[in-house]
Amino acid sequence: MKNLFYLFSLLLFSNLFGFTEVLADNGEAVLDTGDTAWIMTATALVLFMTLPGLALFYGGLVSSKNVVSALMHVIAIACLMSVLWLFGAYSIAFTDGGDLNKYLGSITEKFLFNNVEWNALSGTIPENVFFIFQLTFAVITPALMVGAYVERIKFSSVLLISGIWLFVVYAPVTHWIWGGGWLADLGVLDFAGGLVVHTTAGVSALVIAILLGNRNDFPNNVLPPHNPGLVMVGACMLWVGWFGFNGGSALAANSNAGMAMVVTHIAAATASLTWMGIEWFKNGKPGLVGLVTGTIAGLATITPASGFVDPKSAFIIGVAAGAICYYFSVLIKQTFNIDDSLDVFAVHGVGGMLGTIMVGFLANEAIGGTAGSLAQAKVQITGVVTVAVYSLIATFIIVKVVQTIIGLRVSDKDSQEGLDITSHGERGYHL
Amino acid sequence: MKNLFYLFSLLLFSNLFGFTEVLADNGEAVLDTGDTAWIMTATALVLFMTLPGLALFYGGLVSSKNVVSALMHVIAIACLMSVLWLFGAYSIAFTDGGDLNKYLGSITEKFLFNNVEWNALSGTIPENVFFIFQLTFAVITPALMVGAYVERIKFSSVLLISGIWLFVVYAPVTHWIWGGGWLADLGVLDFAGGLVVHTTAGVSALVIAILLGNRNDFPNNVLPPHNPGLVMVGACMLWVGWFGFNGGSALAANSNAGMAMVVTHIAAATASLTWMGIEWFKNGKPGLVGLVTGTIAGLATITPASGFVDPKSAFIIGVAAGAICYYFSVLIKQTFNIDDSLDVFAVHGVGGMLGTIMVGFLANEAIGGTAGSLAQAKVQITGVVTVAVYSLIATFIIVKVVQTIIGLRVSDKDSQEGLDITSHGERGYHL
Amino acid sequence: MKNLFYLFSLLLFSNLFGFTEVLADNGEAVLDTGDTAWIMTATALVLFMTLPGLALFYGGLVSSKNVVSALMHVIAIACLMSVLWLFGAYSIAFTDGGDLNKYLGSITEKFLFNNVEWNALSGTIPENVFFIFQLTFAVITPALMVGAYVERIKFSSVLLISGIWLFVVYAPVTHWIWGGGWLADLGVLDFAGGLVVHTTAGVSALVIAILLGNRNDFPNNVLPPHNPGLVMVGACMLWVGWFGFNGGSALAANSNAGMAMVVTHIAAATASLTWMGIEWFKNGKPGLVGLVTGTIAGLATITPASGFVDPKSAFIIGVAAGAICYYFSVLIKQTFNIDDSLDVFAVHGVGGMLGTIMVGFLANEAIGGTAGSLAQAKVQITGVVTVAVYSLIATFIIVKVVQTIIGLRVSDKDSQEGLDITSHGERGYHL
Amino acid sequence: MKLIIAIIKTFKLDDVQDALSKIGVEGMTVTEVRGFGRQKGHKEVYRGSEYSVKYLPKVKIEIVVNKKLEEKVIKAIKNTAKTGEIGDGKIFSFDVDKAIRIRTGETGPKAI
Amino acid sequence: MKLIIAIIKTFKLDDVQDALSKIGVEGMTVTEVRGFGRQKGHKEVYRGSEYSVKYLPKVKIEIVVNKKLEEKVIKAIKNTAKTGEIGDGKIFSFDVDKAIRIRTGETGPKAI
Amino acid sequence: MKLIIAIIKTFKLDDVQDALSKIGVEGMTVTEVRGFGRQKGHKEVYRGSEYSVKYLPKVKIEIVVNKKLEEKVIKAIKNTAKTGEIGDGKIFSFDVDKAIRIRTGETGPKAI
Ligand SMILES: Nc1ncnc2c1ncn2[C@@H]1O[C@H](COP(=O)(O)OP(=O)(O)O)[C@@H](O)[C@H]1O
Ligand SMILES: Nc1ncnc2c1ncn2[C@@H]1O[C@H](COP(=O)(O)OP(=O)(O)O)[C@@H](O)[C@H]1O
Ligand SMILES: Nc1ncnc2c1ncn2[C@@H]1O[C@H](COP(=O)(O)OP(=O)(O)O)[C@@H](O)[C@H]1O
Repeated sequence: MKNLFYLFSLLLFSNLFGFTEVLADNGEAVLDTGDTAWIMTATALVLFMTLPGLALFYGGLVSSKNVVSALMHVIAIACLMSVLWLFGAYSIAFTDGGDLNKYLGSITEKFLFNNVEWNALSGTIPENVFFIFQLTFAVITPALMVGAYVERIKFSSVLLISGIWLFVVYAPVTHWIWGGGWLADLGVLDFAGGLVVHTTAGVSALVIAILLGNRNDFPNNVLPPHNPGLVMVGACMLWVGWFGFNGGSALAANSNAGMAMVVTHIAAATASLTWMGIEWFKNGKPGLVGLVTGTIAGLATITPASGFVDPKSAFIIGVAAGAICYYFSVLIKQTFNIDDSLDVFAVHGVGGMLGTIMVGFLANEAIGGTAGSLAQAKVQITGVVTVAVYSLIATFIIVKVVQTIIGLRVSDKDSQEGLDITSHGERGYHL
Repeated sequence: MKNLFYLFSLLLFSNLFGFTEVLADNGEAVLDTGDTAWIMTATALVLFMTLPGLALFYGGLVSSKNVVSALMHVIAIACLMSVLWLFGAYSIAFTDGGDLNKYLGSITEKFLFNNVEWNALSGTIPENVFFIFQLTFAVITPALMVGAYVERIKFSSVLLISGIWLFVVYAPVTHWIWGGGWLADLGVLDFAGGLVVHTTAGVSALVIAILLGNRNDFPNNVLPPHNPGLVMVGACMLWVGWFGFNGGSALAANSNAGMAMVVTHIAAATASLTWMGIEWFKNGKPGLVGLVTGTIAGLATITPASGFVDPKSAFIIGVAAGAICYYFSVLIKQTFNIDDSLDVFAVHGVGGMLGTIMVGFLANEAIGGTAGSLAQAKVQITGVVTVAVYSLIATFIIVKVVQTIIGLRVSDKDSQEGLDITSHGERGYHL
Repeated sequence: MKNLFYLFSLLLFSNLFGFTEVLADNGEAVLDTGDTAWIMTATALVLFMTLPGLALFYGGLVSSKNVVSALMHVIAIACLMSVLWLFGAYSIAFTDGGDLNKYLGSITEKFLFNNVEWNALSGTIPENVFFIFQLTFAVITPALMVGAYVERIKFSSVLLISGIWLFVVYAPVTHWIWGGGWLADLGVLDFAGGLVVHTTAGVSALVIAILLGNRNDFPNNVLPPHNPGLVMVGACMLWVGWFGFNGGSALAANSNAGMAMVVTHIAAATASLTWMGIEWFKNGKPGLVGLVTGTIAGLATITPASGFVDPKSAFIIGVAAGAICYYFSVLIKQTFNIDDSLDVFAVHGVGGMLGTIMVGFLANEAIGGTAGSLAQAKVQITGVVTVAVYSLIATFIIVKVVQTIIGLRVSDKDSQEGLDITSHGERGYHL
Repeated sequence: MKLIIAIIKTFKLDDVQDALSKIGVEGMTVTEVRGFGRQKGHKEVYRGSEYSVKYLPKVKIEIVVNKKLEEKVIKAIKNTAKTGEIGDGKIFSFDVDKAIRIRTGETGPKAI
Repeated sequence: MKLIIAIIKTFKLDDVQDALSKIGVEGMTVTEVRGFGRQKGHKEVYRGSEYSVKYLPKVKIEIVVNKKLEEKVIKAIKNTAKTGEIGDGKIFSFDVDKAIRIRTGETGPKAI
Repeated sequence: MKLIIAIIKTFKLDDVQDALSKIGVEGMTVTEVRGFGRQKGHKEVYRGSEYSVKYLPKVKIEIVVNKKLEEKVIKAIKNTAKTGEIGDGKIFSFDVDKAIRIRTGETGPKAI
């Protein structure tokens, strides 16, 4: 999603870019069926990233006694966020907040999708399509954080933390950047969510991991991923769905969307090979889990840049993503001894921040209307720092509150037996 | 799919709704590439619901010695229905049946897609796209019924029952409602198949389950779902695909499709949480299989209503779906002791009927052109009753005939050993 | 993808076919958002065929000690080919090669997507969308060959062979047929890759299988497919994705695309039932792995014909595909004792060649502009023979070179232990 | 005390366990095994090629019982596990030297 | 020599193995088994229907040791595998007649 | 009668079974087990973190034979299962008290 300024410039120069005309003869905006078709498709793709993509990615990484639990976290979050998006979160993100508009939209204005003509447009697509497309982003962001706390957290805390977080962190930050808030005013570039999605989720995940504490078996007796094949399948679904995530963020079926797909794909492939290469060199064997972790790192990193850079830059971003995220995954766990269990911070947090900064330098003016420059990079860094710090503080408070009210961890005995049976009464495999 | 009357009104008011013009200057209908792109996409999504979505949903619920068999049922039905759709079933559903048109189309007219200009249009999309989109509905409907008879039925009976059923139940009922038959005349609302798909499948499934008899181990020694993760993956694919199912039933890429997606999603999420909540309350633990069963219940229930209601109503429908379908799944199995093994009736039958009735009350005139009212509800109930009774009687006869010719059940010994080896000569897992 | 001649005629007769106008008032080509939406969707679908579709299809067929390895082959190839496509392969296939244009494009012209306006069009869609759509074809073609060499090959050889092969075989042959080369001039029909994809991959796979040698346990002690369910899931994803593969090859959202989807689906369903029927007759039991192998055979066989034939011909092609590919899978392994382990030649090679020849007879002039005839069939056979012979010779040389440099096989001990642990240091299942 | 090992057909497990409960056996340990014997394995055919599956899934049950229950246990298993068809399985019995219940430290017959 | 068979709770495996290593046991063989005993199975509820899971996952360890180590091994297992709750498991011991190390052909105590 | 238990490398199973068939062994029972011994487990590295896999997959075969076949069986296993590398496994032998064929009720040597 581009910020509003960018959207405006797009409309202005649409002829230049070879767009089909989006204004009717009388000057009113009209629906474009092609754009609408694409964003509806993109919506399906992004939902598919979470359900079942992300669920499988995480499900395969945990041990077999916690697989049901990991899947459950992801889908329950998806359901709850969907309902909350309707009950005010969308409104906070995407309405005018009046005096507070720099920081927040109005929670009441589009609460329950009220006060919206059922066939209102948002650009060239129906606003209801915009609503549901954005919903899928609000769903996946807290779901990404699942990777930080699996195998030891209470299920009720998962729901409570995620629900509060949507209102306190996700919706406001979205408003800042895509809803016409202060970071949009500043001209920060975040095409599809390097800040909105990956920085918020990555930093918050780290906070949760620290406050929740390590798994009892961490770091010495943790079980290896119980099913690398599932991890790979999940990663592939994320990859395919990311075409909708980044390509859909053009909010139109045009060259901008097409280029976003190209650079997304190139960055993902390059980061995969980079990570694989590092493991091959360091361990003597290229592993599947490593390769697909590189994929996700590449995808997260290209996300903020995807509508602004060309394929060459995508290649550079891919190499950087593979190498730097690898480095951080080792750093966090080995050096800092923090059990961010499935590396949410190292992959999404670091990737999102890295990409947000890189686009400040690499943006290609022809493509996205903004040229990379030191000035732009400073704007980007401002965005990264404020979003990261805000996520950190807000999540810290949320988690502390939840901890006080209902506690965070299951008993040691329950985590030993596995959350599948103890929290959900099901067993992952009856083979 | 809206009925013809509705389609007509759409065309009439298309400008009001912000549609791009669908008539060329000379007044002839022309192809809209955006609409076409969307319905082709929707077709892929609906096929994906069946293959592999539904197959996995059912495959995960059976025991590990019958997983190949469950997958095989679904895919073999999908293949056979596809061919039969070309060999006359489409023609019965969607051509003018002359004197009999209230009840049936002509089987010969578009047999083998004959007498159709290869590039003929159906509205703003090619008729061949309409044909293949509709085919995916004809494929999934009998496949839904698999859940009623797994783990004990003869494979040849599966094929024979499904094949006859397509001609005797599915194609005619489709004609009644979407093909210009008597229920369309009556003004019954069924946007995407609450009657055509879910009521027919659900009721017929119950009939088959009763005539076939319970599994030998039912109810005391039945094995639990062998792989909840597969069930969840299947459910997620169904969910994503349902965007094509309901959203595609607008037959255009417009606000109507967008709203159908929104309400579909909200109902699914709400019903999931409702079912999960009930289980949490009753068993002390929220289960994954339960949550995703709620998802499917919500999706089935919103189906007939999806083009006619607003998000608030979707929320209400979601709560009702989760609670009532849960109640029926217990009722059928525990109270009535009927081994509708994977709850096809409770989830699809009840859901489809419930949604069809609810839309009679909840329809929002602005969106779908019809306002909810007692009068409309009566029409809806007429639809439910006639479709249910017709499905019941017709399926009863079909099953009795097949039973006489080739029998229904495998031997007890074979079902003890599992259908994978005994019917298909394969084993689900060689780990 | 139709050849250029065909594309030209399409433009010429677009009104006849009910297309929306693709030329602006001043006669310049303009972007069509519907077409663009569809090809972006098709791109996602084709990537999905490989990742995870094909990976699962192959992963389920090998033994459980080689599942990680099979998945790894597919995804590592996908990543590497993606990058190489940007680094010159696209340019070889789709630019004008000057004097050599009959055989090759220029490797430098669009190297790194240089010299392409970022928003340049290719027909009615952005060229970057064409680039990424074509990339997904370049990714899947060498990945198909994985089936020939699993369970014994060195991972480094997989990468090296595939990388060279893309430049030496895939890109040139693509140029011949879709890039304006000599086979395009000749008028060969290959809608979506019967020659470009399936013949090249199938023949090359056979060559690799022969040069690499059989698995140690072949034919007597080879383990059966370790997970038929995965095979089926992979096949379903391939099926769904094939709508994008064949339907997308129309490069537009129109009747041609719609008809391609219809015939693709009918051929797949028919071939599935045919293969199932043969197994039922010969072994007494219809198997799941067999049915879905039939699916893939049907899909590969209809591929070259998909934009040129009507549904009746699709049915005929489906029957032929199921029967003839079955016959060849037995022939290659039993009679010739060649360990083309997962039947790449029998399914893809034979399918692709068979379909390419059949379309010569069955092409329907109304649909694709060319009528089936003996003359056309001769052109088709010329295409088949030259592409097959070229693939054979080129691959032979490539493999011999790689064998000399780094060797082809892992040690017997490693293959006994399984490639998952020995080549990748991971285990497929920790249940 | 005696250890009785029985290898039986998979689907007979529940019946055997019921029968044993009736005669007072309160504990047993079950293992999934693969058996090779007179009952030959089967062939699975995939894509026209045969794969011989030599080992058949069986279930092994291990029961430690008091010597005087031994014959009753053997009889119960024999009767319920029998289908009369090849591959019904075997029963073996062994001497147990010591038995301890971990929870309480009880030993000998009281431990089982 | 003695064969000691212990059936213990799954999550105790690592502790037991550590304890055994400490007293000089260098080898053991572990099998996933399902146990039936005083600790009753549980019910899993799916869609409102109960499925009784009669057998609980347990781990069986088999250790062949020199006679004189026997008591130490039993004690080590008893102490580390004990939670005091029902279902902790059993230890059985048997006489071993012969033991051979395949790699070297060594027999008797040297083989283990 | 004797019970011979052999723990061998997984991929040696088919060879061993062939060798046993040749000397007239008609039945055996196979279990997937995990072994711990001198052959240390390995490390799997995921995302730069090491996971130690202490237990290696092995196969356990159990064969009840007539006393006079015992030595031949042990020799056959020893010869075919041997690779000479660490981790080849062990053979143990025990006295069997009774053996019964469930299908026929035959007992003793006739049962096996
Ligand atoms: N000598 C033996 N030692 C150990 N287990 C055996 C032996 N013979 C048979 N078994 C086990 O008993 C099972 C049934 O034996 P089999 O010979 O097939 O039929 P039956 O018991 O009817 O004679 C085999 O699958 C195997 O698991
Ligand atoms: N008689 C027996 N023979 C073989 N195994 C037994 C026997 N009794 C118990 N077991 C095994 O020991 C496990 C624990 O026994 P259980 O009776 O549940 O608890 P406890 O050991 O605390 O008395 C069982 O799950 C079973 O695997
Ligand atoms: N004392 C023992 N009791 C039971 N099983 C043992 C014992 N020692 C070894 N084993 C089994 O034998 C396998 C091989 O033993 P190991 O010590 O690794 O090599 P080797 O047999 O070459 O000495 C182990 O993995 C384990 O399954």
